[in-house]
Amino acid sequence: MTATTEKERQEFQQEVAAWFVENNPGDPGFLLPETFMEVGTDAQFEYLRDWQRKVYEAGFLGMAWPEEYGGRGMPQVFQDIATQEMASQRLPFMPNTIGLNWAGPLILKMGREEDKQKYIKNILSAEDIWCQGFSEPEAGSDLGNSQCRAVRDGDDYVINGSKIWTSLGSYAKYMILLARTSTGGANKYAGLSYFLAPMHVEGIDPKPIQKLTGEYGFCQTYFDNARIPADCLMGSEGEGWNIAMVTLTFERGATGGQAGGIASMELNINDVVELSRRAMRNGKPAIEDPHIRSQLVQLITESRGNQLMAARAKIPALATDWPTAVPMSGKLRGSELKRRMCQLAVSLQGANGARFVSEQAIDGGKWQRSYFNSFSGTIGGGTSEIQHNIVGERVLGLPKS
Amino acid sequence: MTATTEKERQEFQQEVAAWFVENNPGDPGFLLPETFMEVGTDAQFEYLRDWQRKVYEAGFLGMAWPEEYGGRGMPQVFQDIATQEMASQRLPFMPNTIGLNWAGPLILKMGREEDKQKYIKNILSAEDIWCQGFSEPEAGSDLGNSQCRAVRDGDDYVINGSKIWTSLGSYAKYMILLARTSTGGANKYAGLSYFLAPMHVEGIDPKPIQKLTGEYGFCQTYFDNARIPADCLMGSEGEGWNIAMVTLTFERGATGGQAGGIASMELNINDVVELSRRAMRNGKPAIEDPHIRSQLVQLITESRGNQLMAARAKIPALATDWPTAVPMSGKLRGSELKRRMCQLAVSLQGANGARFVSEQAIDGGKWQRSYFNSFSGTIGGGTSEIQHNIVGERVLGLPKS
Amino acid sequence: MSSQITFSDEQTMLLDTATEFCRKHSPIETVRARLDADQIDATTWKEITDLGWLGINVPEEFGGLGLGLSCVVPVAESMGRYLMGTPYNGAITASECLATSGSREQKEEWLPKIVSGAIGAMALIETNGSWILDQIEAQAIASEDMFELSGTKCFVTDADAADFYIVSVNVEAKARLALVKREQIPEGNLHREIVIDETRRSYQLDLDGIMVPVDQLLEGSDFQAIEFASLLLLSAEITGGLVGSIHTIVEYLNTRRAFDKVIGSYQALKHPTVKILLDLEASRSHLYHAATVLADDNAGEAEIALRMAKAHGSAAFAFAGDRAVQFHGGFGFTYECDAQLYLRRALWCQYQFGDEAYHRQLLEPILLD
Amino acid sequence: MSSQITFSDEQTMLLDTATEFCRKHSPIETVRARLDADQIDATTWKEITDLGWLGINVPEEFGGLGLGLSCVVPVAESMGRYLMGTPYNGAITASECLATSGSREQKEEWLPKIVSGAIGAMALIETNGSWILDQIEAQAIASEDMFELSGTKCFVTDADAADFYIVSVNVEAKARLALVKREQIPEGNLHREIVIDETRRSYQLDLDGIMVPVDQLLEGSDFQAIEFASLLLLSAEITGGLVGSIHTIVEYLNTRRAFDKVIGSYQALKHPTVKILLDLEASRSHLYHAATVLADDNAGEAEIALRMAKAHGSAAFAFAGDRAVQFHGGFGFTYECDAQLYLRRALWCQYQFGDEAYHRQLLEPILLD
Repeated sequence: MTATTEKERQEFQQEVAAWFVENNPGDPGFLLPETFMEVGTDAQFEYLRDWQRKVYEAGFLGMAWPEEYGGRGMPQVFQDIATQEMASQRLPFMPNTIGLNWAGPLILKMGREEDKQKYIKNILSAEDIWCQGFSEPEAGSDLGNSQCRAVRDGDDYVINGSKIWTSLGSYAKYMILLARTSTGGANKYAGLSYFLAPMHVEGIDPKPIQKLTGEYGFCQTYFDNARIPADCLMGSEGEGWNIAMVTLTFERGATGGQAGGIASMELNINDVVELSRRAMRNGKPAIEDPHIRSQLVQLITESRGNQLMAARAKIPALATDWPTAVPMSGKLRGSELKRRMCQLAVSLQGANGARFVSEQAIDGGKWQRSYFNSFSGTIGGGTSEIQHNIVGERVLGLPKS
Repeated sequence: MTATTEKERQEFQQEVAAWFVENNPGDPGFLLPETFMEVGTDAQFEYLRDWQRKVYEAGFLGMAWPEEYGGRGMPQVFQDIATQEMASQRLPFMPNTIGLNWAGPLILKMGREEDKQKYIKNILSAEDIWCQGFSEPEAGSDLGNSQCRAVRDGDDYVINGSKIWTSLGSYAKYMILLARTSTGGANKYAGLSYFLAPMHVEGIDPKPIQKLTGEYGFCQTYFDNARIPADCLMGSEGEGWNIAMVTLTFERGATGGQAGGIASMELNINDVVELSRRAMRNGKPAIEDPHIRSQLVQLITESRGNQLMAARAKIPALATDWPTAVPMSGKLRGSELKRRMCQLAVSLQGANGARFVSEQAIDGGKWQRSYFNSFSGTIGGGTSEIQHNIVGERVLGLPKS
Repeated sequence: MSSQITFSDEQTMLLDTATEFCRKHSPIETVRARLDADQIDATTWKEITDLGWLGINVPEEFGGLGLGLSCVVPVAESMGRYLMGTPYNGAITASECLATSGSREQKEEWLPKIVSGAIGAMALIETNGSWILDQIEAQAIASEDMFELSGTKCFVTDADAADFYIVSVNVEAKARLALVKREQIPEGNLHREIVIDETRRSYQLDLDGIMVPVDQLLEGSDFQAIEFASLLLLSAEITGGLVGSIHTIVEYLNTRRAFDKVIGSYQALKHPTVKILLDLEASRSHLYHAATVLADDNAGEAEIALRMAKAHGSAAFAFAGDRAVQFHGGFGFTYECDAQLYLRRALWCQYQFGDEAYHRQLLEPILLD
Repeated sequence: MSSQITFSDEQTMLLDTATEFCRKHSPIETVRARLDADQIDATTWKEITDLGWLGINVPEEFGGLGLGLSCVVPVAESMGRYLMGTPYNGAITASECLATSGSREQKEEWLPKIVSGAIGAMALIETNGSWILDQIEAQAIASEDMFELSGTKCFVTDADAADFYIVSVNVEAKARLALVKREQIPEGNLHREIVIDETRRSYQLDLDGIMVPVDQLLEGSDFQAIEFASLLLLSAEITGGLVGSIHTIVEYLNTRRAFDKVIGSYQALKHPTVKILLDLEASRSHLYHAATVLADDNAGEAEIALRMAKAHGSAAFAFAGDRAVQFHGGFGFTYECDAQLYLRRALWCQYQFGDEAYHRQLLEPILLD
């Protein structure tokens, strides 16, 4: 089944739509997070993990991944249809984001056969939650400067140091870990190695971090003489930087290969327009204010530009001068737009813009919270400032800053 | 006469106002330039030079400069009143800008007695026009990288190289010239020297440059074995960089000491508001458009902020945290505001925004021309990008970029 | 339009004293320690009272210093700079409101008390979040010699600590101002609100069931005076907040390293920080100009100056707070980073008494028509 | 709203051919050499005609290729990219106008001529600069079997080279379209205009004294079709112009040095250049989406897509042109620097058929109400 007809696709779309309507997990009775980075309570986590398992078992996740590892070996277009349906029905997201979108594609691309056998299926079923151990407190966006040490000792590596921004750190069974196996070498990158590290090991301690919203959702993970088996090493010692860069191309959406399924329940510009009809500014719906109207139109245009870029990027003839511009800038464009969208949403509310998560706040304060959480997009995975460098250097060919 | 009373100041203001009303030079019959950088024809130049001489002879220029050199030795406040009056009557500007605002203050501050005797009075009377020779074609804003050579040969220096952006270059009798007397030294700055150089010397050739407006107003000045007397050297060899930096503080408005008199006939935001009543967008005055209204209010607020900063900078108690922020940012704020103001002015005109200097254009196309000329402010004397560096580094103490 | 700024010896002295006082009393650890506080800091309030700062704007005949609101600005700016949370701005607005709308008797009764530390709180805004102060829904219905109040007020800051409240209510379809004493508020009518600025102690005040004697209706109803005082104090707080944000940003930019450089050397961080600095310089200029013209008693000029100050300041502080978080990178995303304190304060100030879009719209007819 | 983009084999081929053609025929030296030209480049026009590009949108029954306007876009984009100055866009708009508003006879008479290289010029805009195409002042008064025209039209591009003009005029108080032949224009009625984009050859056309037979009034008066075609072609030109600007900027940033570094390493230049790139990517996406939905014959979707494309593109190109000049520093201030060519082109495109503010205002009711 490699070629598909329009008819097949339509039938599949109807099937999947029907299944999701029937199996909508419904209101959990508490405010859900918008992304995996915001999962702050056990109740939120369990609800979302159960939902991912159910979607996987129904066959709507990892559809294009090989059958021998738990996927369905179907053309990508079917997964895209299912993912699109989850988005348009505004269903909860698949919480094993690192597994589905980073670790899974990476293992499929570069992992050993035994890794694929061991990890892929449980990533899809959410049996094994994955987290990411790249950033460090002192290194920020400068991954090459990672100081966390991994020292070979017999059949183990002994890890010391700490990693920060490990989302789902307290729920994760595995971590994709970038650690320093050597301090010599030609440059700082040469000493880095990449591990598929178990988390449930003595000496690994993920401690929740309070976010600027006041909520939790990240960990700082401490390694204190933690011993992990030597065969957790991916590739060879010293290849860590290259493997991390491949991983980041998955994050930045520059290549396909992810398992599919929505990774967030993010608010979009239509939600802001809808809010502008309800939110009052000085006794009138905000949407009647000429200044607001102009801003809404600009954001709708920009948001639509992002959608259309995705459509255009699929047409090679229309991506000739700088073919990587669209894929390389996805995170930058999306995260900055979200930040401004949330700012506008807050500004629709008059004096109530100054409220925060509470019953009195408009929509329970979710817009203010989303604005604060939006910084995880503009900071995490390389700040917007660094994204500009990356696009300027790798796409336009400008010299390094 | 060192202390002044409110009454004295008021009387003086009335006197000066009356004189300027009576002596307004009237419409020359051709479009005047807005600054000395835009003087492109002999007719413009002569009209303006005559006007400066007349103002000086009436006693309203160099009022705070010492009497022995041609000034009047009065408190600065009187000059400020006269300058303000020229601005509010929207009179033509004093064209010897480099002399009045850069070379003159510099010579008064650091020059030898004989220099003061020789140059100051003729700067005020516009008898001697001065120009500036700092920038070079290949060095841009990086003055320290100047390559124009000055080699001592007996009682002369022999100059070779070229300088760019010499406004009034073809009318000037003198140039403040930054040239390299040595290529060794601790760093590139150490080899620079500063000259009060005569222009009417064999081997000095100012060639007019066409601006992006299509008009002229700048020269590139070529030096081909030009011999200038050795006593043109200001200070000692190798002090050029420091003297240039002192000169630039005059340009950036960071210190007083200029001769006074307006240096431009620049358009201001009130002119844009006035235009917005006349210019039509789709059959209605532009000022009725909600989008335009909002932009006008923002620019009025910003323009007013600049005026108020000037007023506040005079109150030391209100300039404590970063006392140099306001004076060091004057050019940056003013030039960027002007650029945006002109852009808005053009946008008021509907399809006529696409016209250029001509009879059919609104106000003869001066807004489009002003927009293009506004880049001389955002580029000349250190680009806005460099001004940001300067403020960030010297005012906020951030590390060098 | 005038473009004068005057700054008196009294203002200079007050700015010096207040800066030092707030620096000492409100280091960032104290600000953080007070985020969860369920009471105001009574000791500090006592000191503020003893310094005479509650009487700065109160006429001398009522026990104040009679220096006007322009002399309150340096104090409010300093408190803003150190993110100090006190009932000061509300109390000053209440005294200004009594001075402009109170009868002789009302002033004689209340102004001296305020000078001595009685806390007034303003109860003006309603659940719809409108900033138009005289278009409200709360009611005061007269029955014999009492008024019976109804409706709901929000964003009543430090209401739990207040000795009295100035409440806006419609009396026979016209917006008026009533003074309500603490003891006239039934148990359970005050509810703490969760607001974005955690240094604020904000309350909802239910008016239902409140009865006040008719002589507690203020004689006048000068809502413009309330708005002007509030805009001035907020602009002062904003200006101070901008100073604090810049120091916080610059300190981080000068210490944090990335890619082998101190991050302050990157233009992507340096240049926007310069923008914030220049925004601050403009905000501070608008502020002290507004203080100058307000003291000159020229309502037309004052309205322009105040709306400009608030509009410019709101936008500038919101930008500064937003960039402060961003420029702190991963650390900026944590509660532990002080950047969030400024961002939250900025949003509070932005949405109190009108944001930049609101004031610009009100400036349009004044400046353009 | 649809978010589909289709790009056919014909479009792909046309984009390839046109890019190569324009690269070859319009290097920057040629662009500059033609700034003062007093005639169109007849040789190039002949080649364009021979390539069949004037018939792309003309129905097959009238001698064209019948591929629709969406296939004209790659050609117009390529011309924009190389700042080519030809009467192409005006000629295409005129043929589109005849195809949508002409009678059968009018189409039969003119469309085959256009395909063979006859140049049409649009005379729509009047001295007040309004973009509302059907609110005009020019008149056509019938007297017997002739119309007597009066009024003034501006921004009639390449009018000196045109074989015919489509002129908007009021006939009995309703805006209509009339075809005027070159030979019907009295001596002295055409005046060259000085416009900001010197690659444009723009003219004022005085209508006074022009007499045309009544059968030269177009049967229909589909001003929307004219606006749609113009917006599409302008958006294409803008997108091409953005590509050209970025190449120009990047080349300079990669070669020029300052303070011992290649200036492209400075974030103050690099990051805004990235913004321009992303703006281009969005503009190009809006453009080809607009081309797609216009081909689908859905006027509602087409209006949204076209106004978005023009609004986004106008703002983006104006920013790119402005920054191109700035980033070239001192050199950017000279006529010799190519940055000014892009800035001038950007301003021309921005103020033709509505700037970003205009189109956003028109989008408001469609998208929000």
